Amino acid sequence: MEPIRSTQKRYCSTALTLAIVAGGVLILADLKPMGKGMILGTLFSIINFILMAQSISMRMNRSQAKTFFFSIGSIFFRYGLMALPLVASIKLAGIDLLGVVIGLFSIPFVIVSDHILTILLPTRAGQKQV
Amino acid sequence: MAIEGIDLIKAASFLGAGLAMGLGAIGPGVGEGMVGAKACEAIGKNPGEAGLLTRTMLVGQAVSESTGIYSLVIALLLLFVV
Amino acid sequence: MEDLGRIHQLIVPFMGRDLTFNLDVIVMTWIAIAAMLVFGFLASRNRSRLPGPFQVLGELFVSQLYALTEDALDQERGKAYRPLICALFMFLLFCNWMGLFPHMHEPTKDLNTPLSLGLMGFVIAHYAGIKQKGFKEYAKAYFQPIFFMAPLNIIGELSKVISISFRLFGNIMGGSIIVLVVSHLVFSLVLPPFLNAFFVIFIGAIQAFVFTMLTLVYISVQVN
Amino acid sequence: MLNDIESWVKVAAFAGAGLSMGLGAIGAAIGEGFAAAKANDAIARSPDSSGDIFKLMLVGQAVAETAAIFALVIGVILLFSNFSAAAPISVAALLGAGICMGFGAMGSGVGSGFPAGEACEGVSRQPAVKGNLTTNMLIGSAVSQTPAIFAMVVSFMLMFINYSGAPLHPTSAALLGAGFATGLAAIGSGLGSGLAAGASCQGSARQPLTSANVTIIMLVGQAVAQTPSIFGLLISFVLMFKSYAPSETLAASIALVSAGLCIGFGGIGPGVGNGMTAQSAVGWVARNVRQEAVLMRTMLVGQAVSQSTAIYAMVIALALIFLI
Repeated sequence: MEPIRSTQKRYCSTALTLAIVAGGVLILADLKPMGKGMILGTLFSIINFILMAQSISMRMNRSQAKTFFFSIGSIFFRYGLMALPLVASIKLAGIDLLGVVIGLFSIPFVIVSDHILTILLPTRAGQKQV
Repeated sequence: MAIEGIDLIKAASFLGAGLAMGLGAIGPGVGEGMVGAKACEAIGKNPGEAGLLTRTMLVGQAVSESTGIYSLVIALLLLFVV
Repeated sequence: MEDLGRIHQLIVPFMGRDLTFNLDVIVMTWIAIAAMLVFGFLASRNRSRLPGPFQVLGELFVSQLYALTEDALDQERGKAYRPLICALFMFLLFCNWMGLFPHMHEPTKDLNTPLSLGLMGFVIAHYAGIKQKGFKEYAKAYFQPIFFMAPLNIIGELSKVISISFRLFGNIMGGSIIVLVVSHLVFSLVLPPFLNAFFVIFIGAIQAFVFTMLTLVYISVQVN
Repeated sequence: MLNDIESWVKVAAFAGAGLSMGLGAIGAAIGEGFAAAKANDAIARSPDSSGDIFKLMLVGQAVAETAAIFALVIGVILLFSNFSAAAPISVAALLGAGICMGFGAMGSGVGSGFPAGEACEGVSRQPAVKGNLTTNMLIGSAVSQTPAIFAMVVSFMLMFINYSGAPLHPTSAALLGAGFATGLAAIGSGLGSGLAAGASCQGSARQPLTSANVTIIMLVGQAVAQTPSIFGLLISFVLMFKSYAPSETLAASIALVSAGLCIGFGGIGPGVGNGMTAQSAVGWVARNVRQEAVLMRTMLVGQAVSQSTAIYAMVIALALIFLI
């Protein structure tokens, strides 16, 4: 599981750093609810990512039907967790909905942009292979 | 909402037109896609005959599109004649 | 959002009827034609063995499209249609890429432009078929496989015009609506340049090529 | 009960949330199940590279899940927001938003499972190319999400545009039709784009040298396979933004709903068919890269011709909207 851990560490830390920087800028720019929402959304996105990694090894070595039901179960569990910040942002005035939505997509965004940067900037290629 | 005879008939024919064209498009769409897939495969295997294969593909697609054209005709009849 | 369905129209009464001109579309078409002329002038001026940038582009366009035409028709017959295909592709490409510039619209966003180009392709293809095979042979094709299929065969031919022109219209119109709406939703922040790159440059080029290829294919089906 | 508009709006919001989340989760689960099954095979074949396969699956799944998270966002907003201006027209708008997002996420969810599965299998065959393969898979599954993004845009607009000034009767049918149009049309495009992306992962694993050509033809094929969902989106926007004269007749309302159904169902088949053509063309470019140009041309012509039924559906839908 060592390669998974390093991948996780890398993407999670990048996403968190980006979220804190963006949230800080937004809070300084007097958009406090949005900044808070973005950081909250990113946190839950990271939790989801870590749980996903745990579920992958559990899903292996089973038949296809079992894998399907296990996938449904893990999806409902993880999405229940991700619904929490969304509900909080709808109910509480201090957190902005748009910020949370953007934050929830931070991990996929970081992953895709990391790989696209690798294509655009060939010098990163050596650094990429963790 | 007043539902009278002529109104009901019109509503039914509009629904029929929409469903006829909508559902009628599924089959030819998939079928023509399969023809295209096989044509690409054949060209990959035998690139020398690309012109002939493309023409055969077009003829096959035109034939399988005819059911889609029947749906179109039926839908137009339902819309403008009924 | 309000300018989604707005069209500048000039309505001229003429012999008891109203002639309607979509001014935006006409002006934009003229701009596309002017751009083509300027490009042609730049590409063919100062021709030399060491080509300049415009000459390279022009040669690339022309040689690729000529090869394409001669592939689909054969060498002799292809010669007659080469300029048509080349001009059609370049015109559509310039039209579709016009949405990149602010305050400009794609003329292909109006159904009239693709429909007239589609009709043009239809007339050319059938004229070519009649000229190649003679009217009797040409008309015989409509009574395949049995004689009473003739109305359906004719509708099938006519529906080709509809499909070719609505395909271009739907793609370009849909793309421009998506760019407009998403720009409004995200306050024109980050996404619009990427959306423009995808929908205007990429889809626009693909659809211009598809339109040209289909016109060529329709001609070649009639001729062969 | 029949006149209690607030509770009807609640019912519509709950039903919409259920549809959105349920259909979206099923799509994602099928896709992930496919990917996991393929990964199982791959690990069984070469247990040495199991670390790489796990890593690839994790990254792929994180991107492939995006469509389902869209559905989650729409579902939670529908469940918990207070749609305070509870006009009768909100019933149709909220139901339409749920339908649109649910169906829209289904196709992309299933489709983006294909590249993840094929990439896992590819790594077990050729562990050396995992960098290229990961990039290829990520681009493919990110582009496969586009139909789901269209569906999300339409659902957001259905939820948040204020329609209270519009006449109830044809407009509510139009909003329902708008949901059907984009949602159903996105199924075919999502699935088709996924097929193309899967073939490209398979191809670039078998023939690593052709990976750049394969990625290009995959992108072109996916872009064309998305045309049916663009048509659906076009009809949705026309339905949402046209201003209707008030009309109490049943026919006027049914015409607008069936316009949406027409392009929605009509987009499924051509989307899948285009995907199949692209799948085969991508696979053969990988095997026979010298014929790239002629394969790309044949693919474009084949896809364009197989789209024509979707275009007839769009014509009928436009006729139902404008001529009736």
